[in-house]
Amino acid sequence: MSHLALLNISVFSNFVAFLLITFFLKKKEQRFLAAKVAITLSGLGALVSCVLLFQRFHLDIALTASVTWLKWNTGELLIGYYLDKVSLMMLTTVCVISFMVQMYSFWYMKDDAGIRRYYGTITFFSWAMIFFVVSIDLFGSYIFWELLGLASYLLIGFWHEKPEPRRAAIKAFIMTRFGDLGLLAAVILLLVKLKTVAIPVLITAAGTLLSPQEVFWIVVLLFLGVMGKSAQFPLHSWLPDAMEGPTPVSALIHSATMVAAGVYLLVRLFPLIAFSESAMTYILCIGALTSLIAAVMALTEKDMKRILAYSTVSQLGFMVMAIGAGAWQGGFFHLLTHAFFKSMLFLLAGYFIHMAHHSNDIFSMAKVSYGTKSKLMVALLWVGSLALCGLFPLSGFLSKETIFGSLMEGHHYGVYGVALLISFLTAYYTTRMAFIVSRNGEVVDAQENSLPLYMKISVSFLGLMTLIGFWIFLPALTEFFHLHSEWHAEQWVNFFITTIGVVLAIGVSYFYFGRKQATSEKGWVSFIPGLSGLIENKFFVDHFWKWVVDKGVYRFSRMSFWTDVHIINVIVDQVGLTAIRCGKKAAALQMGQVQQYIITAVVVSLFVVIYLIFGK
Amino acid sequence: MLSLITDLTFLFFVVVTLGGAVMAVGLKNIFHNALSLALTLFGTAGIFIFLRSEFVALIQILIYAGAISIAIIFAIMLSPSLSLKPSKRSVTKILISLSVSLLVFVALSYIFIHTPWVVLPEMVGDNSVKHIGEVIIQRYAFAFELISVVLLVSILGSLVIAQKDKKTTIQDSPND
Amino acid sequence: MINDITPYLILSAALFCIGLYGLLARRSLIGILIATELILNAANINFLTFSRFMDVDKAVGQIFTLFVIALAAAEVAVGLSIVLVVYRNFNTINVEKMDHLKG
Amino acid sequence: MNLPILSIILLAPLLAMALILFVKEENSRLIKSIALIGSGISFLGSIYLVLAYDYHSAEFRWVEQWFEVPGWGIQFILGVDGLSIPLVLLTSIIIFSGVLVSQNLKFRVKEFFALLLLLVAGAYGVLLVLDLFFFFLFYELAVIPMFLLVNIWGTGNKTYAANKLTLYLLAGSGLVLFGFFILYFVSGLNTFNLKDMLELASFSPGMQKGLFILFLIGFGTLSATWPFHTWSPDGYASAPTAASMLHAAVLKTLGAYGILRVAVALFPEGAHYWQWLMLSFGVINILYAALCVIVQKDLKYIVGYSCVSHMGIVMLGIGTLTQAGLNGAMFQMFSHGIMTALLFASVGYIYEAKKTRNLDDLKGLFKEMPKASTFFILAGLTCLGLPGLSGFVAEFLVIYATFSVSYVFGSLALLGLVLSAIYILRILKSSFWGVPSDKSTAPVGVDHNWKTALPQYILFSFLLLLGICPMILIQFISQTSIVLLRGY
Amino acid sequence: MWFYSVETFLVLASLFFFSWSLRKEVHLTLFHKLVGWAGFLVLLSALFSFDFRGVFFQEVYVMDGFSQLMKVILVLGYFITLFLAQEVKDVDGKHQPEFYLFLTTSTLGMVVLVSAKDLITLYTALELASYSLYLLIPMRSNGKGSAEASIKYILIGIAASGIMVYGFSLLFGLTQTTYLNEIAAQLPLLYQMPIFWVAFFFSLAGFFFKLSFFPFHAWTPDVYEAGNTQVIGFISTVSKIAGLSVLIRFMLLAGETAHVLDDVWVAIAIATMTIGNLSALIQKDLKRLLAYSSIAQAGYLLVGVLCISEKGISGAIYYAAAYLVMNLTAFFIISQLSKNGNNVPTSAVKGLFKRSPLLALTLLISFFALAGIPPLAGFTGKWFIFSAAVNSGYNVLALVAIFNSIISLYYYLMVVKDAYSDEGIEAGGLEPIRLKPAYQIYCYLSIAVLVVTGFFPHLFMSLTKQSIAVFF
Repeated sequence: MSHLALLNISVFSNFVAFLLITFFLKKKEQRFLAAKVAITLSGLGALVSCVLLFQRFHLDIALTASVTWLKWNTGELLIGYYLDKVSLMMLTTVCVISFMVQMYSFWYMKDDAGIRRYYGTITFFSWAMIFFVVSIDLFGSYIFWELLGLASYLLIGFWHEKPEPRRAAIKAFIMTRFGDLGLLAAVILLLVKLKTVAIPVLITAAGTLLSPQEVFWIVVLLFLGVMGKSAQFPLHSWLPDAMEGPTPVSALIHSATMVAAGVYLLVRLFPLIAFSESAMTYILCIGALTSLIAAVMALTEKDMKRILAYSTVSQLGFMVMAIGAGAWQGGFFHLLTHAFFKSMLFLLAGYFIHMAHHSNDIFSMAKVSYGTKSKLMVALLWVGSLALCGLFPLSGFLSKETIFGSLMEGHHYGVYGVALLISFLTAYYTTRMAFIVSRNGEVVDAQENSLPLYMKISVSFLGLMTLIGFWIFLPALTEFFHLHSEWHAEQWVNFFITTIGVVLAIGVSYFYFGRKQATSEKGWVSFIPGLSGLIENKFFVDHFWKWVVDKGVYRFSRMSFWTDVHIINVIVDQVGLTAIRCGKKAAALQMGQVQQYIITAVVVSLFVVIYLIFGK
Repeated sequence: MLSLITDLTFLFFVVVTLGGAVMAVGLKNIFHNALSLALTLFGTAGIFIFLRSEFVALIQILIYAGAISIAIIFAIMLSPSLSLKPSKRSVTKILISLSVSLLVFVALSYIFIHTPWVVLPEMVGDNSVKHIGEVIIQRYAFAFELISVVLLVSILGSLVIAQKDKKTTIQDSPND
Repeated sequence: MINDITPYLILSAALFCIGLYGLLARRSLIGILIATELILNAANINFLTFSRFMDVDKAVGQIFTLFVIALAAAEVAVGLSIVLVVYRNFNTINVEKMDHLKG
Repeated sequence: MNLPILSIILLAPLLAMALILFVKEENSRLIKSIALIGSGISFLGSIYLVLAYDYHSAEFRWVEQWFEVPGWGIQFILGVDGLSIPLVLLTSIIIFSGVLVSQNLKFRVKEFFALLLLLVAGAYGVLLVLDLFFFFLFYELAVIPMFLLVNIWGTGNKTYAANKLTLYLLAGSGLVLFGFFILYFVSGLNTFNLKDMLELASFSPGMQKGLFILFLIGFGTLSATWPFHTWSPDGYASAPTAASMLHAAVLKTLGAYGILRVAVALFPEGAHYWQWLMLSFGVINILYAALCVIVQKDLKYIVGYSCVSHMGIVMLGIGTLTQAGLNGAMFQMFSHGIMTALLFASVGYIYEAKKTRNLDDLKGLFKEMPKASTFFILAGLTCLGLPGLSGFVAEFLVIYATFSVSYVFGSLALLGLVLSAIYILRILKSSFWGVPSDKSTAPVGVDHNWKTALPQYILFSFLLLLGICPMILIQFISQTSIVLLRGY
Repeated sequence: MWFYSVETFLVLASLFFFSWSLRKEVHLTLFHKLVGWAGFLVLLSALFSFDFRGVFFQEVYVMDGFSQLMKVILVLGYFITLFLAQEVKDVDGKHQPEFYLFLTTSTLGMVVLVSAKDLITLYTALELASYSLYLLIPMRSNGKGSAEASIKYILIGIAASGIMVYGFSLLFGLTQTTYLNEIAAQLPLLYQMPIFWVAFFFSLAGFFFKLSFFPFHAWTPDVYEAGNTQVIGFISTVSKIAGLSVLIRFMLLAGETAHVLDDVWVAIAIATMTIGNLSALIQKDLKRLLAYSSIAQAGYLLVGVLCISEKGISGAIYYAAAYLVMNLTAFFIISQLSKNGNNVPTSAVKGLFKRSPLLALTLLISFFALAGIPPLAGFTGKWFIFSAAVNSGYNVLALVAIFNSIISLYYYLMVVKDAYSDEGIEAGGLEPIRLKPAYQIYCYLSIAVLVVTGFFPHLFMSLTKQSIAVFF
């Protein structure tokens, strides 16, 4: 089968599932059939994408196929595929993870009434994400970028009976929508300047055609879109609230795919971004700031999903910082590895919440005794957490090492220091969570339902990928990611510094949370004055946005409606009423006296005659 | 001497006309007004003779002074309007109309004096009754017929209106 | 004095203005009718003066006067019958009382 | 065979109306089927036009001339080109779905359909006729039935709304009338024939500036430009569903069509001179009306104001005076028409089911009436410019064109996208998601069966089709916009 | 030639009615049928004599295209009034024949007025027309109302004709002739003399009264309110058009030189329109509303006439014909609404669509036509007049006229709204109106005429163009 056909299958398999679910499997009793159809089709898509990966990875030329979507005298827009190495890898990751998550969510959503609507939206989301990954045209990716926003809105607000998911959904959509304006503005500016926004053109010729000043503005606007979607500093507060949605949703969307889309776009357009130094530093600072703030906020969080959400924001900030510093290969590698272990952690969180009677609080999970917790799940929890910290054998270490390595080579020592601090904090709060959750509580839960096999397979496959997956592909990846097959002095020095940092953090968190008699909740944060208060208010970001919306939007709308009702309408009505008032006066002229009529007639005629005599 | 007498008689007729007119309009009692109207009409008939249209003067006396003023006097006598006490006059209305008419008079006479009339002092052309008859029959025959229709209509109409009995069948919606 | 035109015109203007005054000021209906007679007479004097002094077919001026007299007669007939109707309905012939129709 | 297709499209509604007048009031079934057949014939006619039109030539096609009034330069001449064919199709879609939506009308069915068909005949007339006299004749014919429709079948304080609607629009058309007379006098061709004027007439720059602003304000009142828009929310809030569907979708586009066909085509210098005014009108329209929607509590007012905001996009597109801008404006006219009709249809359906339009006492509609609310949600998504639906394509083209003209206006227009997202989602949050109010108080909304949902299916299918492959419509318009802009 | 002319048939009709008036008791139903047929015969004669041409009685009486066309319009109005006045409820039985006699003599006066080219015939015809109308008003048996209306009508009438005669005498003195065309010929050299302006304006007073232009309009509302509906329909249309045709004839004769009076005509037109439209806004009585609306319509007609261009005057004639049909239909509807001939408040129109759908449709069509809403004849007429005004350069006048017709929309639309809405009336409150078959035919005919001439104006326009072509 030709590569294009394979690509079509992997892209549209989810779309076919979406169509089947929404239009054909409508009856109530068919809802499980719908779920099964969705899983098999996304599985097919994942398989085909893997085949495509193996067949095309070694080829250097990119597969392009496109059709003109819209054409006018000064511009043209295309819809189609542009499959180069970067998008191929991203395609496979997304297909595989979405297949695993859909399999897992069959177990998670079995007793939920809206399972059909859930699978419909999930498949629609996967299709949009996959097409975004491979789309040839920045405009095409903008289209799917918006569809991603819609799908995440529908999924966050899936349980729309409760008010919090509704509020979280609208907050997510508005914030990302605000960000999307930046991306749209960038797309339009590029279109105005270059008459096309096809990515191959952008990567090769764009830098030369545009002035550096223009490139700076385009990249800044582009980055505004990325900030919205990938939850960078000012626009990040929607992601923690998005945890209101079902956990598999967070696993797929808010860890691996959608939030990664922004970073992926930066990676894909790196050649264009590289043209403007000031834009790179701007990205670097925002990335670093986001990563730091998110890490700090995760320190004292009690809700397991929020911890993972903050860690995602922090890791995304980390990748953006890496790209800002020029290490785009490292950033991209970290993106891939992070997708696997973060989605696994979310799925495990789903299991632990399910097991702790639907409460997200890690301390209530801690109360459950070892007997009831499945040994496999706890083991996988530790695998995921250590990968997140970046400990040696796991995939997290590989990608973080590459980033630290290229930072060292680029002599960005300041950035290197910040990265170290972030990895220390990440290791601390992740292992804090792992220690608390895996405590041996005294509550013995009788009905320990044995986990179905497919659920175990899906989670453990992700575990395998974090453990050994990337080691298997390492030889193939080394030349793409400039990894050093044999290590010299720098690599060793780099290795020691990072590992010492991580081990130190694990030790501290063991001291506070790992020991039997450890009872503290906040750990060392309670010693630093004001920090916990700052964390409580989430660095006042939410208050800032609330102030903007209330003071900005609602005040202006009240004002404009007031002008509409009190000024424009009043003028219009007054025009009508003056006519009626003059009517009253004119009618009052008719006093009914005949002689009055004749007098007025004669006087008027006299005036006319006098005017005529003297006028002419 | 002869021209003096003609001037005097002319002045006499002018005084009669104007005096009658002023009395016809000024006096309070409606009966006196009607009589002074008749006087004015006789005065104008005299003026007509000076203007060398004797036939018209005759008709004036016969119809105008005779028939019309008598009709007015009949109307006054038949309807008890004599006994009606005249209600108070509104001074403003009189002032306005007086000023308007004086203004018109002054303007008209000023204009008459200053317009260069192309005048032939000696009357030329035939103003005999025969010529009048010829012209009426030839040129204004149609108008002549119309006059008969007008007179028919006015007589018939005044009869119909006068004999209409008092009962009012319908009541319009009060407007105010 | 009788052979130039202006005295006649002045006389007719005077008659016209007196009639106009009567039309505007008199409160009784018959007074108003009388006033219109005066205006028509003023017009007649004008016609005859112009036919006398101007180079015009003499008959035309006189015929016009005759027509005016005839129509004045018709006018008085109609006017008086309507005055009668008014008197029968309003019990007065004061023109200021008739202002029910207004607005 | 050159069958007079244009006159068929124009006469079908008129004949149907005449037929309806002779049918007795009782058999409303017959009346409804006659109305359906009438609008159906025009629908088929317009589809034939769409299929048989070749995109390369931009001059007027299927030109027919019936009669002319000698000496006055008036003649009844029909013709259609790339600009008017999509709008004719739009009108037939809307009237067809409008007639379908009001199938369950019980109250005085005969007059309702007669007036509706008269209104649509007026709309067809404006689009098809090329003579200024008959253009104005049909232009006012399209406004007057709305007065009776609102007065008899309306809700709320309908007399005030109907008076304001009619007198406001006719005051605007008064300006247009005066403009036509000046045009006749100044063009020196001694004819009201628009076709000849487009080819032969040339005007002095001063005259172009004056006439352009006159037509801009005159037609602007109908297409609800900013200071002259207050009639549209009140009018639509009290109008019956089918009437407000037709008026919002078709008549507003007639206003914009008038600006394009008369003002932009004839007065290039005038357009350039007043370009800043059109751009600022457009942007104010978008932002001002979007802000007004946020505080509205009544569903029909919301749709009314959002309709004003979307007409702002059309005005902005025309204001850019570039080919992309004009394409975007014409595309927006089409997509806005269908979208607003869908919004009004679903609001009308919800009103019939729940007997209230106030957001505060509509709760959890999605749970109660899933199908009806999905149509509203989909229309809402088009309204906020979701890609994949036609709203986005038009907004993208217009904002692209505005950016190529001036960055300030472009970025302001961009803000409009966020505002429309805010007000649509606030509506969904407050009355569509969540738990439906307890059964005792509000009547239970019965959901669509396929028959009642047919008009909404038709409307949404066009939105989706144009969203996915917009080239079908763009190729119609691009040729004509080149011709329209030849003077620039 | 003379036998088949309109004048003779009118005289015959008046003799016919006169013979009926001599009878002691009048068999009403038979009489009313004959009335319709008499009117129809006169209309036939007018149509037949449409292409008579000739000058009689030493150029005093002329029959040219213009006069014959106006005669057809006037007699059409006369026929419609007779046809619709078959059961006049508010004039008591035994005076019915006189009622129709005076209508006929009034039409005879107006017909002669149209063809008269000489002051004396003009004056006599005008007086004949006016006196017959003065007598028709008091025949309505509603006591105070009709008495007051008739005295007002006659007082202002004789005042105006008095001033007019005085004006004629001055005109006679200035131009030494009574022929209109000779007067018109001497116009250019008369302008320097102030006396001419006095003479000219005084002699126009009579026609201003007939046309109810601005200074002499005050009588119209009071007389229309209290007069008999059919007579008021006749006065508002036929007598107004007669006055208009004299004005047009004088304008045609004067030609370009009449432009010197432009700003006076423009001022009068604007004043007439605005006062008519504004005061109509708040009227409560339908007839009084139509009175003010007819004042406004006279203003529009003057706009057409004062352009003194071929377009303007043919447009004015077209609009006059359309106005005739519209106004007569409107008054016909009022006569059907009022039970025994009494006045009808605007609220009486409520729920008319239930009482009689056909009458409601006729009301809609005639009121929309009066408002100038397409596709009816009213709109097309206004289009011709306003475009002629802009063509001759009166832009401000056209703009004022357009906004006047927009103001007028309000009161026309409110009446139509009341006709078609039925809230505020309890269910049983409306008894249906039975229309006689003849009246139903009239309703269909009038709707058809208004719509067809509105949409296809070229049929009538070619006639008007020929009739005044000789003058341009």
